[in-house]
Amino acid sequence: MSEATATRTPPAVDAFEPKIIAFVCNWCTYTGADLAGTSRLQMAPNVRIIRLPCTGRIDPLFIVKAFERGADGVIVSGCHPGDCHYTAGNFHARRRFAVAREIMGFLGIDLDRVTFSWVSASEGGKWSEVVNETTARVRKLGPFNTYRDLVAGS
Amino acid sequence: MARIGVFVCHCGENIGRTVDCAQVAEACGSFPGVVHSVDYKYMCSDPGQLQIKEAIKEKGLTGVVVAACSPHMHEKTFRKAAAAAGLNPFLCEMANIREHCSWIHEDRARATAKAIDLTRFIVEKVKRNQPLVPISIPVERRALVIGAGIAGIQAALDIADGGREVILVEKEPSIGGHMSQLSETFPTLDCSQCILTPRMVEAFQHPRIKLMTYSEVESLEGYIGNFAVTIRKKARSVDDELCNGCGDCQSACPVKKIPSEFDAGLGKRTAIYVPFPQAVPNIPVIDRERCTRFKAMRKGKKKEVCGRCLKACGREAIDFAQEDRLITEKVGAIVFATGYQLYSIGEEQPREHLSGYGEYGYGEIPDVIDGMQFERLASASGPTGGRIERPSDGKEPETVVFLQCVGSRDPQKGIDYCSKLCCMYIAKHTMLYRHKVHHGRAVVFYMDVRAGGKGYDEFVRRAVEEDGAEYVRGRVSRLYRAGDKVRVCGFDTLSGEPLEMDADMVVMATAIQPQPGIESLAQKLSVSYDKSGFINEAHPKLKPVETNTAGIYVAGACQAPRDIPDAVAMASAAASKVLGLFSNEELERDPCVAQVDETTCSGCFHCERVCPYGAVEHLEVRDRGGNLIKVIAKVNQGVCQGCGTCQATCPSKSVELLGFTDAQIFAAINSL
Amino acid sequence: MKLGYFPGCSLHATAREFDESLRAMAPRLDLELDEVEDWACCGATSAHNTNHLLSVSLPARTLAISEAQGHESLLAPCAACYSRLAYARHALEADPSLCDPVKDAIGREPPTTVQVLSIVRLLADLAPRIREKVATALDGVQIACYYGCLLARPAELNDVGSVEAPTAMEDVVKAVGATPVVWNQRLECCGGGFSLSRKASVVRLSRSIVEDARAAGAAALVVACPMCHLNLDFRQKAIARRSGERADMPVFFLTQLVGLALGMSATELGLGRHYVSTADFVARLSGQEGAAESASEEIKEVG
Amino acid sequence: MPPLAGQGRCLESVPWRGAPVSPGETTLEVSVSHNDHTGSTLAAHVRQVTGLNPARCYQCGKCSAGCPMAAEMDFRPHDVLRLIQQDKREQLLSGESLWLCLTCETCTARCPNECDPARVIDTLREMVWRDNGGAGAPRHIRAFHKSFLKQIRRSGRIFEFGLVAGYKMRTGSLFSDVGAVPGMLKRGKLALTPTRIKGLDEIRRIFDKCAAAETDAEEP
Ligand SMILES: Cc1cc2nc3c(=O)[nH]c(=O)nc-3n(C[C@H](O)[C@H](O)[C@H](O)COP(=O)(O)OP(=O)(O)OC[C@H]3O[C@@H](n4cnc5c(N)ncnc54)[C@H](O)[C@@H]3O)c2cc1C
Ligand SMILES: Cc1cc2nc3c(=O)[nH]c(=O)nc-3n(C[C@H](O)[C@H](O)[C@H](O)COP(=O)(O)OP(=O)(O)OC[C@H]3O[C@@H](n4cnc5c(N)ncnc54)[C@H](O)[C@@H]3O)c2cc1C
Ligand code: SF4
Ligand code: SF4
Ligand code: SF4
Ligand code: SF4
Ligand code: SF4
Ligand code: SF4
Ligand code: SF4
Ligand code: SF4
Repeated sequence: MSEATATRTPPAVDAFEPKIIAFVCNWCTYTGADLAGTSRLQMAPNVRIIRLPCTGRIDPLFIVKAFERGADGVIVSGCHPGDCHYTAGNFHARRRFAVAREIMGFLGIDLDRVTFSWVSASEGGKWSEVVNETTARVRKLGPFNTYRDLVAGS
Repeated sequence: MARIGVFVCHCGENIGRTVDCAQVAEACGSFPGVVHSVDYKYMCSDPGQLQIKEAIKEKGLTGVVVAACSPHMHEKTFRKAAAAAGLNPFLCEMANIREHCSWIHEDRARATAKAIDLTRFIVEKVKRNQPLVPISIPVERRALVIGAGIAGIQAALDIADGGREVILVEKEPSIGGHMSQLSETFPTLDCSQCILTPRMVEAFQHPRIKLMTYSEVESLEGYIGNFAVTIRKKARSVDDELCNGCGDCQSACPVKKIPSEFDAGLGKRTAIYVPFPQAVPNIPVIDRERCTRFKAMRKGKKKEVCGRCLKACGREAIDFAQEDRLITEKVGAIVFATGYQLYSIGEEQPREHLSGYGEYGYGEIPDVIDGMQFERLASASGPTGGRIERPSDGKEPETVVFLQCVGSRDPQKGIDYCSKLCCMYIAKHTMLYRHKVHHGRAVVFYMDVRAGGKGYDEFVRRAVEEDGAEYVRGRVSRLYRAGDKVRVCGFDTLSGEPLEMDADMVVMATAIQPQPGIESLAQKLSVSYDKSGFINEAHPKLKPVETNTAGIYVAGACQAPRDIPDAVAMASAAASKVLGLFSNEELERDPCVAQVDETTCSGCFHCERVCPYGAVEHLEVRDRGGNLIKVIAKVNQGVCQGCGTCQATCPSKSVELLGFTDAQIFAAINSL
Repeated sequence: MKLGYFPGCSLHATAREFDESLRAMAPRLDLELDEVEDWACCGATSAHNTNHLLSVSLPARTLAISEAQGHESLLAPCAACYSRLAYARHALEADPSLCDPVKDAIGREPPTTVQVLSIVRLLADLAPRIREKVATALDGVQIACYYGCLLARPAELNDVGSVEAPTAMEDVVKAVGATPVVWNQRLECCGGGFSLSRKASVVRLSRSIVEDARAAGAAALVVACPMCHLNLDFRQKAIARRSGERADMPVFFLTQLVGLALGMSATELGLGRHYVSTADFVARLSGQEGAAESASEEIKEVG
Repeated sequence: MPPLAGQGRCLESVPWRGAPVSPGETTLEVSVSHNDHTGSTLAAHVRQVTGLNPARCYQCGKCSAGCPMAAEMDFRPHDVLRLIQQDKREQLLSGESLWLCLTCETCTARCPNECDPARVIDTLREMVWRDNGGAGAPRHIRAFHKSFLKQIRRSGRIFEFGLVAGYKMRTGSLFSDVGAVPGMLKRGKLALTPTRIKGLDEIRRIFDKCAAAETDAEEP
């Protein structure tokens, strides 16, 4: 099923709608998302973007924090490898996330809830795909309650 | 206590159609710290901006959030408005509820909810924003140009004519680069020397150009506006103050059989030499590798051998004891213009992963030459005085076969790209040849003819239609000696027939490659280069002469294969960038740069390792007695570009990117 | 040095002299040849042209046996066999997905360690030893080294130097004192496996090889492949008929040439089995009155 | 989801899943070319079997310029690549040119784009052989391959006398090279009795498993 149609039919009131936080770089993905807007590409309204200068700025703790604060999914997106506005920032980001992945497993966060992608400034279409695909995936996984339960339990 | 104002924009119908702006404004009004929240039809209009200014003054706002379009659209506008009302512009930010919300959703309720979320993020962030002051750095208004081919010369002249001083560094004994070797030039067939030499002399005599030939960049420190460059002036063994260029030393030198680099190996030179008669400066240099005296010295012989040049020189300009000198200069901008070299047809390749042309004899067939050698043969100032003679026996070749794309467009040899110039100069060569040898046959094996410049295709057509060049579409498989001829095994893909022919001479258009050593120079300057070694421009379309290091520009064939018109256009563009930079005494920079907390930094220097710009420096912290306590990181704000990689890497959270601090971002996340 | 040995089908028949000369020469160079037990045909062009899996599996079986026999290196003198065996080793390494089907086909573990060695590489490596042991130096004798296609190509299997300018065979020829001529056709194909099935093509291609060698002043051709030998030696009469020349360019296996220099007899080297007589060449070599006759006697006897 | 028109890059989101990142990987191109490599075209077949992309060929003709058999072929190596690009299956596979290739690898050694025409031709020949036993091949060449493979299956090795005999029987060209046999016998170059290896059952197994060869070997 295509995500676009899913959003046109309003979901049942009590259906689970995931909250997704996107950490994106200012130069590529943010601009790509702007392009999606200018091109009026309809997509799932579940994603909230936080703008950063570069994926290199993204601390894995942001992701953990987002989940702790009730996000059900996270997108991390920046320039294509080799295209980084800052030469190598996204390269370091990738290295860091290779490690972060393991930590997240350790913290009990299902890696399927996190999408890493490259979206360039000209890939508005790709951005909408990333948004829709992630939303659909996280919706299937259901709400992320691990942390909420923890907080509630303590 | 924060006093934030929120301004929600309808953008006419653009936002208002899907987002209930009034509801957003109302919701925002209830966020802690928000003291003012309104919606309006067009925020960016004059009345809209006025509202913001007034609210800042009347309500004493400490921060402004405009929920409207993308900050890429209007951040500057609103920050200016805030500044006009006396608020630090960095305390004003935008929430993007148009591109990222109203335009991409249809469900009004959910779009409105999202708009509220997005605005809340920014409100929380802005609450923690600090006033920032744009960084200003003084500009050293002198430029360095590296490489004095046509590109470097042009850039130097333009900058100098614009009123600024230039240091022009050339590693060879003379300026001029490859253009000085060319015979006549496409697309007009004017004589290369005739148009170049005046430029060379002009550069030499220009009061604001400091020429440093036989010199190379040793190291570079600093950042845009404030570079300190150290240049190695190689020992010439001739005192350039005393020498008057009479040439007596050259006539006296007994070592006469050194293949001349200028003549692409076809002519000979002496051990003390000027590369060519029109060289600038016209001051010889001793080739210490070849000079018998220096050879003897290296072998440890005490006795001073030869020295004929010394005796011949009436001005006592020869100085065998001269040593390399290191000179440091302060400059504010740099133009990278080191040009190209040709792919070697021999087995030995300048770059490791490349392979030579075994099927074409690895350069062992004497009558197989490259394009530059043909230029020298055709040049009136060349070793044959402009007569086309083949190297093996000096006969005038009756049939010349030209091969295009040798080494270019050839992933197997390690080069994928098209060298861009060769289609044109091969067409030129066929013309030059046919003009000189009227009965001769000029056969070109090509794959495509790429002649996309002004007057270029007409030029190629002329070679075919007027000058009788025969074009055969197909790559040649093999060359080998057949008697005193060269057998060419080709295939005509248009007629579908194998085509074998004997040539008296074969000219190969070998690939254009960056100069050897370009990688290490680029690393010294921290500019990036592609896998072939060409310097990367900052943006292929919009920043074609900038590199990704601020203050360093690129021109000519070191960026990609470039012909003379391109090289000159780039050079002038780079020069105008430099002059633009120099039109300010000080530079203003976005203050979103990193800052190290001296108290917590442990000096692990992880930040230094990840910083793509080398912005992290070492700072020695001493007590009052001057004893070293610790060495910590310090970000040079002139160099830092604000990527934030250091911050995400720092294990002790000691470095913060202003404008994107952890406090700001966590606040946004926490508001979820 | 102990080597695994894969003679291949041709060395038992049409190229018997290749086998004979190699076996006879081996002890003189301190080589011990340990034949692979119960080896099978490499499949040659026919398997290769028609069934990729078969063309890997047949050699893979032989290689597996060789490995089980403890061979580190396996010598395959026939260039075609070398090519097939080396290809199988390469393919199994480069394409792990082949391993299972091959294992299934041969019912053994596919080979992983044994290295395939061509005779040219082997002799080039032994050049210093050969030089020491030369009894009859072939001083000044002009030799055209012919690689053909399978020794130099494809690049992944080449063990004789660069693809376009290999030198290994010349190194061997120099080691015995002879002079390798500079000529153009040393890497061109002779027509290979078409000897029987497309004679006209073979004659056309082989002709330009023989003619070019002659033009370069070669007194003999040297080869390392039974197919090349067949096409250049056995077919030389047909070639000569076309070009109006005499069929008088002797074609030696590299081992025979080395054998001659080591002082081995024509019989030992199987020189009598050639179509183009080698007698004149051998006679000129020994350079002695009477030696010529006895050499040709010897050769005739075998014939 | 079908890719949007006009966008060269692959549109699936590319999650960073998988192995740890190494520096070399930064140059990894995540775009996927839209050249068909899964369909039923000839190009797709070649790509699946060999991993080679026939679309790389830019028709420079260098392969054909060096091919020793080009003079005798209807389709030269570069034509083969072109016909694949155009998916002219019938035209290409029914011709005899494929069978004239000697696998001398000259084309492959020199192709600037690493198209490996020799391997491509092998792949096509194998395809034809499996489909119809090499019907398009010149009679003599086909007969030769059949005899050859049959020999191996029967004895594990080539017994040249038998091979020649079998081949002559198939082609009926009994008299060409007829003078050769006595000469060969005289020179000890033809054994009259075949050698059979011990592991014949192994050889049969190999043939059976490599199924495509089976039919040919069974043929009388
Ligand atoms: C055979 C041939 C024919 C051509 N014909 C034509 C033609 O007809 N028309 C046309 O428009 N174009 C022609 N071109 C192209 C032309 O040569 C180039 O466009 C032009 O020379 C590029 O100028 P450049 O200054 O960028 O590089 P270059 O001419 O290569 O100059 C670079 C200079 O930098 C110096 N340098 C290199 N490294 C360093 C270093 N580390 N430190 C200091 N100095 C350094 C070099 O010594 C050199 O002097 C031809 C090219 C070839 C190969
Ligand atoms: C189909 C197509 C696809 C292309 N794709 C690419 C691509 O992918 N990448 C790429 O790099 N390039 C591409 N180009 C080329 C690109 O469009 C041009 O390089 C670029 O637009 C040129 O910019 P310009 O400013 O020189 O000219 P223009 O874009 O033509 O701008 C000239 C402006 O001047 C105005 N004007 C004209 N006369 C007057 C006058 N008398 N008084 C006042 N104003 C006047 C015009 O109205 C116009 O606004 C493409 C071109 C075409 C046709
Ligand atoms: S501020 Fe932006 S959203 Fe508002 S009216 Fe102007 S362009 Fe439209
Ligand atoms: S002889 Fe002396 S003055 Fe004349 S060119 Fe040579 S060094 Fe210069
Ligand atoms: S010392 Fe002699 S060899 Fe050296 S440059 Fe002077 S004249 Fe030439
Ligand atoms: S410019 Fe012409 S000759 Fe040169 S690489 Fe490009 S296509 Fe080939
Ligand atoms: S990474 Fe952090 S602690 Fe380490 S040197 Fe840099 S700022 Fe200091
Ligand atoms: S923000 Fe980026 S450029 Fe600035 S110091 Fe940190 S890593 Fe370097
Ligand atoms: S050499 Fe390669 S690229 Fe050129 S036509 Fe042949 S297959 Fe195509
Ligand atoms: S491998 Fe075949 S197609 Fe290629 S050059 Fe040799 S004979 Fe020609």
